[in-house]
Amino acid sequence: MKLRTTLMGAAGVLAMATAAMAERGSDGNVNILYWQAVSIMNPYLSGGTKDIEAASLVIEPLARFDAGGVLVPFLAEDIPTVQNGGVSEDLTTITWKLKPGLVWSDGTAVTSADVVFTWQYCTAEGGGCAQGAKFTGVTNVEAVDELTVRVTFDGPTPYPYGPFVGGQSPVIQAAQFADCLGPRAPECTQANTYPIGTGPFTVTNFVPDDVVTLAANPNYRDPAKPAFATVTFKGGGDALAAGRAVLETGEFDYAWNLQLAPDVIEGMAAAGKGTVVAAFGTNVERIEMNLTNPSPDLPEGERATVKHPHPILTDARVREALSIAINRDIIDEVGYGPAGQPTCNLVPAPALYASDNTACLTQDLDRANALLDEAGWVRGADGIREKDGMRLSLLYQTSTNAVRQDVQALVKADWEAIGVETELRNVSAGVFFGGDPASPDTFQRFYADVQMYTNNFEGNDPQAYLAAYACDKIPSPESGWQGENINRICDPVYEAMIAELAAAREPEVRGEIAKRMNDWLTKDNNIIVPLIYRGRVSAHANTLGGVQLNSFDSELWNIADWYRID
Amino acid sequence: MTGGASAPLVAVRGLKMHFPIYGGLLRRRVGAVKAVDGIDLEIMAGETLGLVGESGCGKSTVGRAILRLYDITEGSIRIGGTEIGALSQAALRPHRPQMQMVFQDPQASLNPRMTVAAIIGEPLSEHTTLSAGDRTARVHELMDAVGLNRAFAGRYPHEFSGGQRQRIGIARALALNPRFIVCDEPIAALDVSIQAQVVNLLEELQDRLGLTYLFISHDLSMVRHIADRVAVMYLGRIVEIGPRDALYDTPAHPYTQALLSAVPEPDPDQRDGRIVLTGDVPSPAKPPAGCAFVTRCRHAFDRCRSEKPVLQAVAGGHMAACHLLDGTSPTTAGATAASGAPSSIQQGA
Amino acid sequence: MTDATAPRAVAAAAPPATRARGPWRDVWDQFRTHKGALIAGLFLVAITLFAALGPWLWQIDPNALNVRNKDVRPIYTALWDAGAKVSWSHPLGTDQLGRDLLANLIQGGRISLAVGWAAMALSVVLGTLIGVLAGYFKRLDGPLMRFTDLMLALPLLPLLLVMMLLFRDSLRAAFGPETGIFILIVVVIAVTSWMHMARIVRGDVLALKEREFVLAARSIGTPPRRIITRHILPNVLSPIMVSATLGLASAIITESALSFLGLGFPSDFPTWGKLLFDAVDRMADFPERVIWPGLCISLTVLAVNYIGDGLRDALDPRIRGR
Amino acid sequence: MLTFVFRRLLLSIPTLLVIGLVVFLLLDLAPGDPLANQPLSIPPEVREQMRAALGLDKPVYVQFFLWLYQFFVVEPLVLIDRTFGTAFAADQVRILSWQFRSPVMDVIWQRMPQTLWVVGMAYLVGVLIAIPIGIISAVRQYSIFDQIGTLISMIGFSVPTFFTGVLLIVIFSVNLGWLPSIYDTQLVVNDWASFWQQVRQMIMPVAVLALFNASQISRYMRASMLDNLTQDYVRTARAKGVRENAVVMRHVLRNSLIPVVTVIALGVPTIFGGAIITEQVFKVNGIGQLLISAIQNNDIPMVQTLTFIFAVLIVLFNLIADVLYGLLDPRIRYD
Repeated sequence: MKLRTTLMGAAGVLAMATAAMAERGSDGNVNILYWQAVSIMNPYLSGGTKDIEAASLVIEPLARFDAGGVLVPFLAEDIPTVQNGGVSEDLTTITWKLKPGLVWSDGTAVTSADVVFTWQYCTAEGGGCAQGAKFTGVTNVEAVDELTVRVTFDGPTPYPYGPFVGGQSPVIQAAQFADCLGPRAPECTQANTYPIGTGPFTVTNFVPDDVVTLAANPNYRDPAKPAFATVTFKGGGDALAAGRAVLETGEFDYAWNLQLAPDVIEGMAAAGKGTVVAAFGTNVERIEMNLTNPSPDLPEGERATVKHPHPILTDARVREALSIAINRDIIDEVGYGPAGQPTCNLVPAPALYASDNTACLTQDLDRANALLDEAGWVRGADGIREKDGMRLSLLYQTSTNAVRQDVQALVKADWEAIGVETELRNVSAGVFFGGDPASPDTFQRFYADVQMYTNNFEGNDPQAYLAAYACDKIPSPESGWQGENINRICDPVYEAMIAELAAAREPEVRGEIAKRMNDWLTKDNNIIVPLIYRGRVSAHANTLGGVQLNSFDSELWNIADWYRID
Repeated sequence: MTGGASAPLVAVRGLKMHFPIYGGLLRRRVGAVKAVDGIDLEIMAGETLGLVGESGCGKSTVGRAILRLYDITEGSIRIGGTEIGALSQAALRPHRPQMQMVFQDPQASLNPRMTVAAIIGEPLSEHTTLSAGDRTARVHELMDAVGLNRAFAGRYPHEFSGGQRQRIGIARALALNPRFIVCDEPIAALDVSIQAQVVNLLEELQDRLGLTYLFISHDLSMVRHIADRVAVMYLGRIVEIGPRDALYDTPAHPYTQALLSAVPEPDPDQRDGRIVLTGDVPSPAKPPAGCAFVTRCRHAFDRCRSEKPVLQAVAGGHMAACHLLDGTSPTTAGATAASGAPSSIQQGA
Repeated sequence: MTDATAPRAVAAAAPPATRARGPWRDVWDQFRTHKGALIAGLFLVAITLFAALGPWLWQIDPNALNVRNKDVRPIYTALWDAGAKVSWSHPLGTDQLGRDLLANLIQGGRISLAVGWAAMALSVVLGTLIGVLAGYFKRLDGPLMRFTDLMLALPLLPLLLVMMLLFRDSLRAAFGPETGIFILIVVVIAVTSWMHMARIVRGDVLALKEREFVLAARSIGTPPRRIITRHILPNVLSPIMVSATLGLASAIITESALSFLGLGFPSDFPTWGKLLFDAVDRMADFPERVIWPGLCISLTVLAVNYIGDGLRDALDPRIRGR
Repeated sequence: MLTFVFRRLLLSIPTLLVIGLVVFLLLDLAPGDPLANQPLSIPPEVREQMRAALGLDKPVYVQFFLWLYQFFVVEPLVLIDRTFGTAFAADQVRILSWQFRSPVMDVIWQRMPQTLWVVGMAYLVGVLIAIPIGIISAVRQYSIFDQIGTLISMIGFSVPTFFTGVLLIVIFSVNLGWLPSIYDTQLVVNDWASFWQQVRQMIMPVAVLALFNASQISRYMRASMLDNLTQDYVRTARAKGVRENAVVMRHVLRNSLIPVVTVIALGVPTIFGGAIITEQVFKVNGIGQLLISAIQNNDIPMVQTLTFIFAVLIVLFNLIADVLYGLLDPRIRYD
């Protein structure tokens, strides 16, 4: 309740600010530029951020996370909790109440049947729903009455805010998607590109992978919003061009996700046409250590599997040395600037779960050298350490991306300073993150000694995220190289903590366990070496007001409140 | 390799060269251009056989087929006693030195990017193991032989006049001491003033080196000048063959008669006897069923339309393929034809 | 026995002794008269030496980072901007990680030139070979040209990915990471760029093989392989030269595009193309970072083009005589 | 000649089928995954279900035959339905893109206009510039004009479009503010103002591409002209007293055009292939951008269809080049 009221207050202030000067559609057109173009308006068929965020203009969930990661009701009256009785005492059900009087953009009423249908749609056999994970553990969704819907889980669920929460899980109209269940889902092109929604805008023209034009929803629940009559949602190009169009030429009002080196963004912002905004969610750029041996000399099928422990990296002292040899400040300065801060944590937020671990923040080459000496790695003639005739040489791979290649160069220099030879490799992102079981270059295969990328968790609960490092989630030839335990961690101590977290109910206890797990993975064992806590960086024109960058939900979550500053 | 007058150096029997025609969507073979359709020839060592005929009658094809620049359809070719008609191109290689060719267009037949020395030396480097020095010496020798200044050995064809280029071509043909040379219209592309020079050169070389020529030309007077015997071709076949004087003086075939009548005569009084051929040359893809000349022959009668005439002796070594020469020809037509023939001989004389 | 119509060249009756030299001497004489080609040749030698010997003259490690010394401007910036951050130890400045631009240009030149020449040579060989075979041997024409169509139609990127997938590890094992990737890139660029050349060569060969001098060579008994090398190839030199010149440029550019797609050299391997690509983001603030590698590429290509022009003239006796 | 054309067309069917199959196998073999752009937070089980929904769990030959059927049966039927208002294909599944989940053909159709406008115009402009430059450069070989032309075309060829494009944007959009840096694909030209806007947004991409095309073609043109200018027939024509202009325009040009026409005709399919980098730099979002994004997302139905259409165009323009060859050079016969 407390959370809710503060947020209502904040929203109220915004609402007054805009309502005073605007009525619906009075501010004309707003131009949004996403350098990855929108391909579909249905988040259940594509998990791509660009698609989810474009869809968030039209279709809405029961509740969203605000910029601080706190839940705000959207279609729901309020956020159900154990305290207000919305969540059952045994934590197996959650009951949502819809706001009364809600209508779809076609004028029909929003009912609990639509919510139930949404669940059926995503869980239908053969539909390939991208948000299936949102509904894991859900055994039933039922309409209690016209405006009340109850979600039942298969067991006590301390964090029941998965289904129908956040941009990934909006409510779709049962009438429109009725014929699109299961295998027929992709064939409903009209429904997938022109969804009927409750959001502030409706699609007027959809050109896949190019541009979406939207107009204010005449039936939006707040009669004064949105201030803009139309939205042009253009896609394509690259981050640099997107930034330039907002910050330098002023052709566009909003540019998404400017993954650029800080000096480049700074240079563009100097033109004075727009503002760069950043928000922090749970993204962490990290280096992951491979605990298994990826040597190409091993037979295919045994390479990078638990059968062969890594000859160098199984030694915790080596891993620690590698971690503390890295100068994270310089990486941040060169590659991220305001969009990042050095971190030692895998779970950087929310505060409840973020550990105070800062051990790695100061580069300590002496200690790193000492650790390697202690581990028996002695410097050879060319300055590279050796042990038993083996050189301390690592293959370091990441996806192709200008900033990552700069970071690779920096890390390589740091590691060479402590006598570690580093071979760099970059793999095209489509292949690296593609998960094709036949490709040797995916991050799941991990045919390298260390690799670097960013991962995060959705929403504000890290349980599933931390539970990924379980023995049974190790990618292997048997599992078709699928699995989230990229580092191939298999430790009973950690397994016990996973079970402990799953059983814990009290937020404080959960936070404490999560911190322990985080520390075990990072500080204690250095299997995961976090580098940078990454924020999202976007830019908006100085004439665009109301932008509140959100890293927990769609960036455009509050577009209904955007307005034009004259 | 017997040589001498008794055994011919070149003997061609039943030579056929058909170029297939493919047609339709499936590219099936729908017919053939019968460029050469069964000819027999013999050329004695040291002799020059002139081969005359209109453009497109297949005379160049005969020359090329005899040298096996084509894979022939049928027939036998013996040169110096060796059968080369069926040899593969690789197996032919050792036989190439004894038979060479002089081409019609001296510009086109010389590679513009090779020096004269390289062009003349190419056959040498292909077929001999001469050292570079010996080869140069031989090239110079050949250049002398054809009347080219040795100093020009390093020059390129475009730096020469047409006549000189033809000399280069002749020198190339001579490089390997061939016994038999096919001269494929060697003077057609040259100025009149130079034609004589080249022909004289060819004759001189023949005398000096004992060469045997197949001299292909449409120029009857030049052939008369150089050839010992002459063969006349029409539409892929030889219609008449014989010693030069006999053939020029008493042409037996109506086609030869027509051809000879068209030769410009120094005496304008004789011009009234000119026989003008009318009608078109039939396509070699679809020759008439009987005598090929039937469509244009002013003596044609029924048998000519159905039966192909074969070469038959007119006089010693003089043969022609015409039904008019047959005793069995219809009396009336035969009479006019028989009377016609001598009259044309009169005209031609 | 002299011709009445001897052209001026012969009528001038050149003294016999002057022609007793090798044809290559002629070629060189003609080449020397082509000023552009001569300057281009000198430039090419210079830039090759610059790349080859540079590391001994300019002993900064191109990969040495010095973040505190980043974004140094070239020394000449001081001429008009007294406040610019310049340093004699980095005459062309440094990049955003403090890597020396001059050292990178030298190192990049080694790789770019090597890749450019090798890929161009391989693609010229492939294109010429296939073009000549298809043009000369009627039986091979259909299959080879359909194969060319296939190669033209294949989407490049998946092809590259598949080649990387199939051969990267074995090449890396056989030749080490650097040479392995070099061979792979050269081969990849070559096998995806020979098709146009093959078509052009084939067209020329088709016309050429009907020329009488080819027939003449056959009458001599010259076997096909020597007819091709002696008579056909020299006469298709001109389109090959053009394609080769363009091929060198596109090989250097393609290499940078490969890096951009994550299929090229590892990121700590500078090449001119990659230096140029990386610098585009900061083009307005640090123009030197695009100008220098861009100039290196353009001038090299220009030089090769002039040399090609000069060579073509020099190798064509018809022009040489003029 | 008609049978020649027919025969070649008929022969191209097996060729195209082979190309289609090879491309399909290539795409299947290529690493990458249609789910590569999905966030890492999607767990493996869900990914597996998504793959199954795309039909990825079926064997390759089933996928290939399905595509063949859809391309050669369903899509033509849809076309017939659209034209005549029939409903032959009403319950047939069309080729659906894995990225957009919408019919591939519709997307391609949407992309055509901007690609043809920009890339086609650039090609046209490039050819129109290149031919006179090539002619003048060859006729006045080693003149100032030739030297400058050579310099510009070499720079045009050797400087990548990702650089020239951004350079133009920095100059004309950022600093001068004259031209838009982002192409509006939805612009409807219906009056002078919108026509002017269309022209303005086309100037930069067309200039970048045209420079590149012109560089290439003018080189071929020049080389071909030079080759012909030294031929004997030119000397003969001059000797006959034909005016120099007529020699060049009537005799040399016609013969020189033969190889150049091949180069030009063979380049036409690349128009439909789009210009990947230029389209990306200026956000034209044409076929090139569609292809590259489909490849990066392993959208096999889209890549396969685009590549196949591209292959058809290549085969077709090869044929056109050959026919043109014959028209320009009567010595070449069709057999």
